[in-house]
Amino acid sequence: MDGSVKPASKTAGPAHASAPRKMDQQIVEIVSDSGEGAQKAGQTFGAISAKMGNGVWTVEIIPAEIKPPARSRAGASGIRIRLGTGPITNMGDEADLVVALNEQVLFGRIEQGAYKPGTVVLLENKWGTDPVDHVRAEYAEAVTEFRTKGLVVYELPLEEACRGIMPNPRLGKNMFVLGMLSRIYQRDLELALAEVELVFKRKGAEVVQKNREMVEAGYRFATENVDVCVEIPAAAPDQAMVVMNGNQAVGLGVMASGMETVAMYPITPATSASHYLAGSFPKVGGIVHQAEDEIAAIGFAIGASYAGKTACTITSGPGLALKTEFIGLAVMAEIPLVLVVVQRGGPSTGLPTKVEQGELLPAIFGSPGDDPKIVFSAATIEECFHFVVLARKLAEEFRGPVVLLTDANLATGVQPFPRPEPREDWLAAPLDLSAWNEDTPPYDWDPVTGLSPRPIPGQAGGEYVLTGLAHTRQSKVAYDPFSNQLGCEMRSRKLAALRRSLKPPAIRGNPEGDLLVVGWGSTLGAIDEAVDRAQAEGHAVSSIHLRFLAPLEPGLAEIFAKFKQVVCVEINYSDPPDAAPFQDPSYRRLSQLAKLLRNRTLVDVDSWSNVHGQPLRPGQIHDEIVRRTTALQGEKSCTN
Amino acid sequence: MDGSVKPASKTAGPAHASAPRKMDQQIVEIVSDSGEGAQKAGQTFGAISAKMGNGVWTVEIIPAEIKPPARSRAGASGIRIRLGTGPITNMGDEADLVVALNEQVLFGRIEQGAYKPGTVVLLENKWGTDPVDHVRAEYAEAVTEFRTKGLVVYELPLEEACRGIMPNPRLGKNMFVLGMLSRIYQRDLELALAEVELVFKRKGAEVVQKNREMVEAGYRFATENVDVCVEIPAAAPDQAMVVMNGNQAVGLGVMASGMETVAMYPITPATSASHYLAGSFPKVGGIVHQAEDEIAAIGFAIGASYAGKTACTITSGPGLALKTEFIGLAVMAEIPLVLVVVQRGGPSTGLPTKVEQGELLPAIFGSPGDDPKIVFSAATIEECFHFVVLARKLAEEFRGPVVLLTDANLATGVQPFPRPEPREDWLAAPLDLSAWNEDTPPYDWDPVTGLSPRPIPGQAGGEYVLTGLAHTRQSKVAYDPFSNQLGCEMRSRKLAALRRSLKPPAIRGNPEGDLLVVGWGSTLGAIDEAVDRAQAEGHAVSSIHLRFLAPLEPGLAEIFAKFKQVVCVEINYSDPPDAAPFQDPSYRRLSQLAKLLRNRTLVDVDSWSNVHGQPLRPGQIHDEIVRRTTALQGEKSCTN
Amino acid sequence: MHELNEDWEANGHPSHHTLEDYEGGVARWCPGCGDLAVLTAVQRICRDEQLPPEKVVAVSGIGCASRFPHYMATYGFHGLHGRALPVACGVKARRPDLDVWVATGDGDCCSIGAGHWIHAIRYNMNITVMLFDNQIYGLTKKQSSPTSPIGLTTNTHPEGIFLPPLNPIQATLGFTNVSFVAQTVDWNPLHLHATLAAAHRHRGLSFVRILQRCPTYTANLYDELQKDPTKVLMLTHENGIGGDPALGRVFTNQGVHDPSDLRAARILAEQIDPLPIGLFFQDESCPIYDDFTNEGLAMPIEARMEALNRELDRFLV
Amino acid sequence: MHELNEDWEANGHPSHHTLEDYEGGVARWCPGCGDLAVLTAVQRICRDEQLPPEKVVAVSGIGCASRFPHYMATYGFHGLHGRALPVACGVKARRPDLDVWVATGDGDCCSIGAGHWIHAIRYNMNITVMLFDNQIYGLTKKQSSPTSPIGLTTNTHPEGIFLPPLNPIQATLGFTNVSFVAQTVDWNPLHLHATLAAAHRHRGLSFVRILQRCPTYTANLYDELQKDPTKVLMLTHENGIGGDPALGRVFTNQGVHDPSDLRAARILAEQIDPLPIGLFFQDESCPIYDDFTNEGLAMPIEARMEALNRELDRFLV
Ligand SMILES: Cc1ncc(C[n+]2csc(CCOP(=O)(O)OP(=O)(O)O)c2C)c(N)n1
Ligand SMILES: Cc1ncc(C[n+]2csc(CCOP(=O)(O)OP(=O)(O)O)c2C)c(N)n1
Ligand code: SF4
Ligand code: SF4
Ligand SMILES: [Mg+2]
Ligand SMILES: [Mg+2]
Repeated sequence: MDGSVKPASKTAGPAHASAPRKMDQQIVEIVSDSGEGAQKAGQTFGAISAKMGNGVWTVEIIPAEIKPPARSRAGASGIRIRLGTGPITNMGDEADLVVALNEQVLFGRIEQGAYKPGTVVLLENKWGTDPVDHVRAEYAEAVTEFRTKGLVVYELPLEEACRGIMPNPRLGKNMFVLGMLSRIYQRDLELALAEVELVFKRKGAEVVQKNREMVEAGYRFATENVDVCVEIPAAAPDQAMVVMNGNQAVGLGVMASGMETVAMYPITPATSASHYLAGSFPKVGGIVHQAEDEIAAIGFAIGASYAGKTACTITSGPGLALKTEFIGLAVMAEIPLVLVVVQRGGPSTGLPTKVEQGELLPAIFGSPGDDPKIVFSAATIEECFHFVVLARKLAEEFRGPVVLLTDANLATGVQPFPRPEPREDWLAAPLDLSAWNEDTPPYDWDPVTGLSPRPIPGQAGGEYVLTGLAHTRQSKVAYDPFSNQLGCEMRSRKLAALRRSLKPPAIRGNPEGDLLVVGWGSTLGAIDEAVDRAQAEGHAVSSIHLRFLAPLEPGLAEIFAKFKQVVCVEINYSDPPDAAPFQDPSYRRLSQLAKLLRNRTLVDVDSWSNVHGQPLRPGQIHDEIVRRTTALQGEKSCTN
Repeated sequence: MDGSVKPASKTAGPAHASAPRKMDQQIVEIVSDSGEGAQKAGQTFGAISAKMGNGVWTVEIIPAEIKPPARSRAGASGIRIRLGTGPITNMGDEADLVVALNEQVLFGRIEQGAYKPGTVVLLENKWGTDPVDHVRAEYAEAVTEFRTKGLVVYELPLEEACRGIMPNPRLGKNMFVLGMLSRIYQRDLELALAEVELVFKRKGAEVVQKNREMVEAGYRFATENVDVCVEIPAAAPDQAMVVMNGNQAVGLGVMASGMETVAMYPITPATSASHYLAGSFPKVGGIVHQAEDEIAAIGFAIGASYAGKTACTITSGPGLALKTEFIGLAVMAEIPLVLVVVQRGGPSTGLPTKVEQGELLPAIFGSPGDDPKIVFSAATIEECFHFVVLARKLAEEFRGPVVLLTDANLATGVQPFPRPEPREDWLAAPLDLSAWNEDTPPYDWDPVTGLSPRPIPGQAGGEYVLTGLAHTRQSKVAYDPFSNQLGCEMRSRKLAALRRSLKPPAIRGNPEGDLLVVGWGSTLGAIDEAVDRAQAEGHAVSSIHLRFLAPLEPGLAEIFAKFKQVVCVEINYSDPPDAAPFQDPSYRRLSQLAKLLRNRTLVDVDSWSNVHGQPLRPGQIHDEIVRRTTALQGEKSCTN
Repeated sequence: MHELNEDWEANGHPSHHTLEDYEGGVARWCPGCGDLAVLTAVQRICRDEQLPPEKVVAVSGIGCASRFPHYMATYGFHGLHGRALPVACGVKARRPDLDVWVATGDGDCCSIGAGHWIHAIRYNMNITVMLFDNQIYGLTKKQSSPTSPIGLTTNTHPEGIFLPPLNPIQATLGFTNVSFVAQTVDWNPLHLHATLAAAHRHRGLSFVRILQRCPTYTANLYDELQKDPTKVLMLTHENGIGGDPALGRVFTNQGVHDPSDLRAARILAEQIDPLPIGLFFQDESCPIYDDFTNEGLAMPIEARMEALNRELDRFLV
Repeated sequence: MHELNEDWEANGHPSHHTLEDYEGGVARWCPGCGDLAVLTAVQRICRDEQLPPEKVVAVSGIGCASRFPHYMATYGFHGLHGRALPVACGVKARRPDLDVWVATGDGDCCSIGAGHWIHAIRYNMNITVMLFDNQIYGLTKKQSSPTSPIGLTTNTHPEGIFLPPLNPIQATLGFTNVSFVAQTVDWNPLHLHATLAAAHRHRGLSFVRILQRCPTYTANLYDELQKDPTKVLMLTHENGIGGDPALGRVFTNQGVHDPSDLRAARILAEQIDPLPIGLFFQDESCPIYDDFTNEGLAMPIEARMEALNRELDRFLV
């Protein structure tokens, strides 16, 4: 939406048949008090768009409390939908258009930088005539403030317009909004109605009918009252697509991996993966065990894994902290295990619903002693699915725990991706309880790779006693220097063996230049978008995005050597470079990946990071890239 | 002892009045089955030596099981005493002389490299005439094997010689051994007898008398039967000295720091600190709370700290793993707390009684999110005392948890050091419950240092609710980006503030040269000794020893720059440099301090480390230094 | 017993502190949440007892109920999930002058915190523990709790829970050194207040299970009990929870129970219809851990220094 | 009941496995340690029942007692301190064919593992749990345990313990869904064997507290009980622990107790002189968690793939 769109009057824009403007992407929000159905409307809007072949990313806007007071500044509940002609990989920068069911909830969003001058606001106007004095006053004040900020406000009688159709217009208003958006963004109305049918089918024909009517009414209303009309061209996808959030993808990944047990203890933002599984896992014969705490959850999973069926436990930061002792046992005794960590804001209880990438170093270094384990991370929702499948395989092949890092941004974001075609060989092989060769010790370490097959209870001849004490190949407790050294070495070699099978990361852009951006995890989409833009503007920037953090992917030092500066972009803490106590930059505390990379490559890797609890925006990253490449160019011209 | 000392006969050496040889240091061991009192004899021997002004280091030899079978190879129980003219800072290399009450226990020690050709073995010979056939056979075989290995074996009728004095010679034989050693090492017999009196006083005059007689008998016996006689000159110390192990020093440090509460859960090798405190802490008004687990222990300590009295919790690796969630809370909510971690072998349950320095990275990076806390380590037993006192001060001044790392080597080693003169200002100030200025928020962060005073329950006007959620200066929960960023920044600045008050580490040796050895913790004595020896031999090696690990001491990059090679010597895992999968050294997994230093300085810091569960020996380190300096000189001559 | 009129200042003892002195801002629980009633009851008891606000510490774990300290204007400690009790014991350990109240949820206390629960009962420190039992995980949005009833559908048991619920009263009565166990409901302010006041007066750890309504996730759970007070059996006894006459009018179904009778208490604890509320068990003769932790508290600095020097001398070579 | 003669093969059923098949090397407990007797009893039961050694899994935590798996020649899991029960439940979850025995110490189970204890009882999985109660921390060398008696001097309470000991039987009887609780002593092989055999036969979680001698750190603790068998009250009942006549000759002090009577069991659990041994409580009708965890176990791969594809299709755009 650009500034030229003008509302015709204070109450509503007039109907006119302006031709839709073509745009290649748009960001739309619906915000309201919680319980007003904004999220359902937005999800349906996203689904329709996906069906039309648009790229889509939706992300819920979640208030801090379960039921915040109505019309409160911090109480915004809702959804952001970003759609585009091509694939959409992140939530983007400021919104182009927002539908708001009251004015107060917009304040919190404004504070978080969700809007820009020119953002169109379609605002419920009933508060302007509210019987309560201060409500009317607040409304009027707010509208003035919004306009001062450059927002393009349409005051619209939304609830009023619904009244004819629904006896209680508050229910169903969300579908009216869906109708409006369908008109504004030129969605296929039939498709929209069919989608509504799907959503409400279970509630009976009457409910379906009412909601269809609401959609139609909203569509009409927008046609008549809103002079905004945008076309986002799309090509019908050439393959079957699924759409889901990252936690559902993790859950489906568990199911597709052939794991049969997930043991968990509720913790935000990981829990919804277990909610999904609790409903669906039994369909493929799996179980979700809600344990009494995180320690018991991992203990249960480890017990199940020991008994032959690699199991999974899903948690977030505080839960990870509690599991570190057991992770150490799984490393020491080489028990396959999949541990999914859905990262949230820390330290401590921190920002439970917000995103951070703060578990990288705790995951790698959290357990006592030397604790080599595989740690990798998903960068997209699609990877949330596939990497769980991979994690089980790695856990079994490398006989130990595998930590898969995702985060709150992936967990709550929704995006279409090609429907995975599950394969039988993704499933764990059925238990093989045939006799074990008695001459093969339980830890028959290959001297080069450290790998060994493991006996499963039920295999005659394989009887051994697993222990977390230092032990020999026979799993006999051994306190002598050599056994302990050997065991540590064998476990360490497994990481080396995996590393040797990894390829260096792909470089986005030229393999040499001024600036190399290094990222990991959910920031992929935002970084890619920022880098592409900067590249298009002529800046000599490239990026790589790591999946494997332990072992680190190979070839990094070689890649880094071709750039003047390497900077990690991540969502975790680093000291601001300019603060007084850190005037000597060599004492600055850097972000987590930067620490790993400096240690490994001895390159002076820099950090650009924050702990705002928000997904990074492509615009912010772009600006930082430009600032840096410009400075680097400046340096060059100085020395030239 | 050198090779020229020869036992005169198979059964015993003749008495002859050879003049004692002067030596500047000696290593003596007493080994036996457990329960034979070797440790008491050794400790008394050490105490006598300390009183005579010798430098002393004693360390217990502990079997893996509580009651291993008698005469078993892995069952050696006993003590090593190293004494010298100057201060003795570590357990040294191979022993010069060992008294063994049976031959089997020597095998385990030999395997661990405790002896060398020429080591004198004073061996109980009664097994040679044992009624059981295989015992006699084993004995004979063993003696032959020992001699083949170059040990100088005296077969002595120790028990027989005791028979006259004690009805059950097995009891009291240890004092007989003490008498022998007193003669061999020219201890002051009067002093020895007085010490025995002190030790047995509580058991009554008769016991004292019997044990005195045993000492005298042993003294006579050695005079008549052992032609080994060594003098280790000593200067009477010019100040009052105390002698204790590192855990007792920690306990006394707690008492001297004015802390009033230690909350703990038993775990080897930390527990003996609490044993000591359980007996002594009440004398200064303190309490030891044995909690139901490690989590409750730190929770209790945190509660007590929150209520105004900084408390302490003491644990080892697996306990640390369980405490990480609470440590994160203490960082986030800025609760002073002293956490002593007595490191043992890992990962997992690992080597519970053995030494490792494996908690460095877990202590720094173990908790979720960004978790800046002070981590430092004691390098000597004396520092175990003083650093606990310091830890409480740091915890309060920097308002957060302070982790003090010690290890099993310090915990069980015994060494004299100058008696600390406790000062009233070491004690925590008494609770000040005067009114709090209501205008001062509970986190009144100084914008430069991040420091702030804290209100204590009982202070009117200071009421606030501590929380582990992201919060403002007022301790109000805040999920907005800016509050969380600010809080993280303020907590991080505290580390910067501390770092600015630290001095660069002192360099042992020239400030430039070929090789710089970097150590931390209990390896100080061994490294110093090795470096001194290598320097004396003309090698261009120096060393630094870090106490502060987070924040790291300043000036490291500058120091490193003056050396061709920097190597961390530590007791934790690093991949052996030459193993096949690591042919590319840039993928080698390095030791823990090396990782930290590389990240901080970008210098290619190398690792020389192992996980043998043994204190490092000066000889091993010396050899490695020489290997490296020689290679570096070789390189030089190549390029020159 | 005081009456629950709005203005307690009239009740004879001159008051320095008003209710406001304990009120820490607008509570952010859902409308109709039972937590609010408990908060109000505690604030009133503080006011009745004229506890100096700076001497009151509300300690909690994590959960909806554990937001409790934030709404008190006293000191508070909103810690970690499941760990309220160890922290509370630590707070009390060397501060006999502090009044420690613990707010903990059924997940917080009976699931992740269960080990601490057993042991806190055994330590029997002089604190007041309120178990907010809504039989659900509220804060994390409707997962099963160990106290959830059979058949309840939750987000982790969408087909319904099939294990029987833990009985917090029965379990507590089986722990050693238990000294005070009571049960009350959030929807009767009189009984709630009387129970918490008695708990607060008790010397030792008082454990009060509060049936707490969560209209958001377990609406209707206590409907029947609420609508039909005869489904509740009010325990009465001269040593029990004080009998405001108004209480008798609501809970007509009453039974005499001697709170010194542990065996009878255990039998009562089995009963769910009618559900007993009131004092199950009290024994003020149980050893109190404070008697140990307060040792040495008053030792003057000089004496400490002397003892310390003596102790160091023991190690002189 | 079988008799405890040395050669069980004579007892009628043809045997494939001999005792040796369950013996995993020389046990390294102190001489006189009660753990050995329990080990022997379990090995015999395995032999009596002809359990295939590869189908037996001994799970433990950390402690002297937890060394147990190392001395079995079966599968074993010597895990973390306090965490035997969650691991054991996980082992059993999808492997109904495995026989799971848990060895746990009083510190392991009742202190650091107490939360898991409560919940394992509630899950009621089909496993056999042996609490080795020596009333002390053995492995770490004599610290107080929650079950240590008042007055015992330990390294953490050198002036003597002053809190009363936790009563594991009483506590367990207060947990929900408890299905089998028994007590026995290590020094009477007949009673020990009979009790563990009954526990093993029970469907559901059987919890057996074994009074276990630790001559090294709590010598004499059970001396009186051992020397004067009238200090022991042997519980008898037709549904109780099988009555070998030899037992009756040792434990002349006997009392009939119906193990279906929970109230009576709780009253019995209070008693220490004479100390009841035998079956306190058994209820085979309690829900068993295995019935849930075994769901879907037999689903063929094709059905899984089909269901998975259907599930994926739910997410088609
Ligand atoms: C270590 C840890 N695990 C899990 C969580 C997530 N969590 C927060 S509150 C809660 C349970 C809340 O239930 P309850 O204790 O009954 O309190 P309620 O919200 O019902 O009052 C959970 C699982 C956490 N914060 N920390
Ligand atoms: C997390 C952790 N905390 C503490 C320990 C140390 N530890 C090992 S065994 C044990 C207690 C042993 O007592 P109990 O469980 O009664 O077994 P017992 O040795 O008496 O058979 C303790 C505290 C540990 N290994 N791990
Ligand atoms: S979710 Fe339930 S317990 Fe939590 S605040 Fe809302 S009503 Fe209360
Ligand atoms: S210390 Fe006690 S429990 Fe441990 S092995 Fe020895 S006798 Fe047995
Ligand atoms: Mg609850
Ligand atoms: Mg024990």
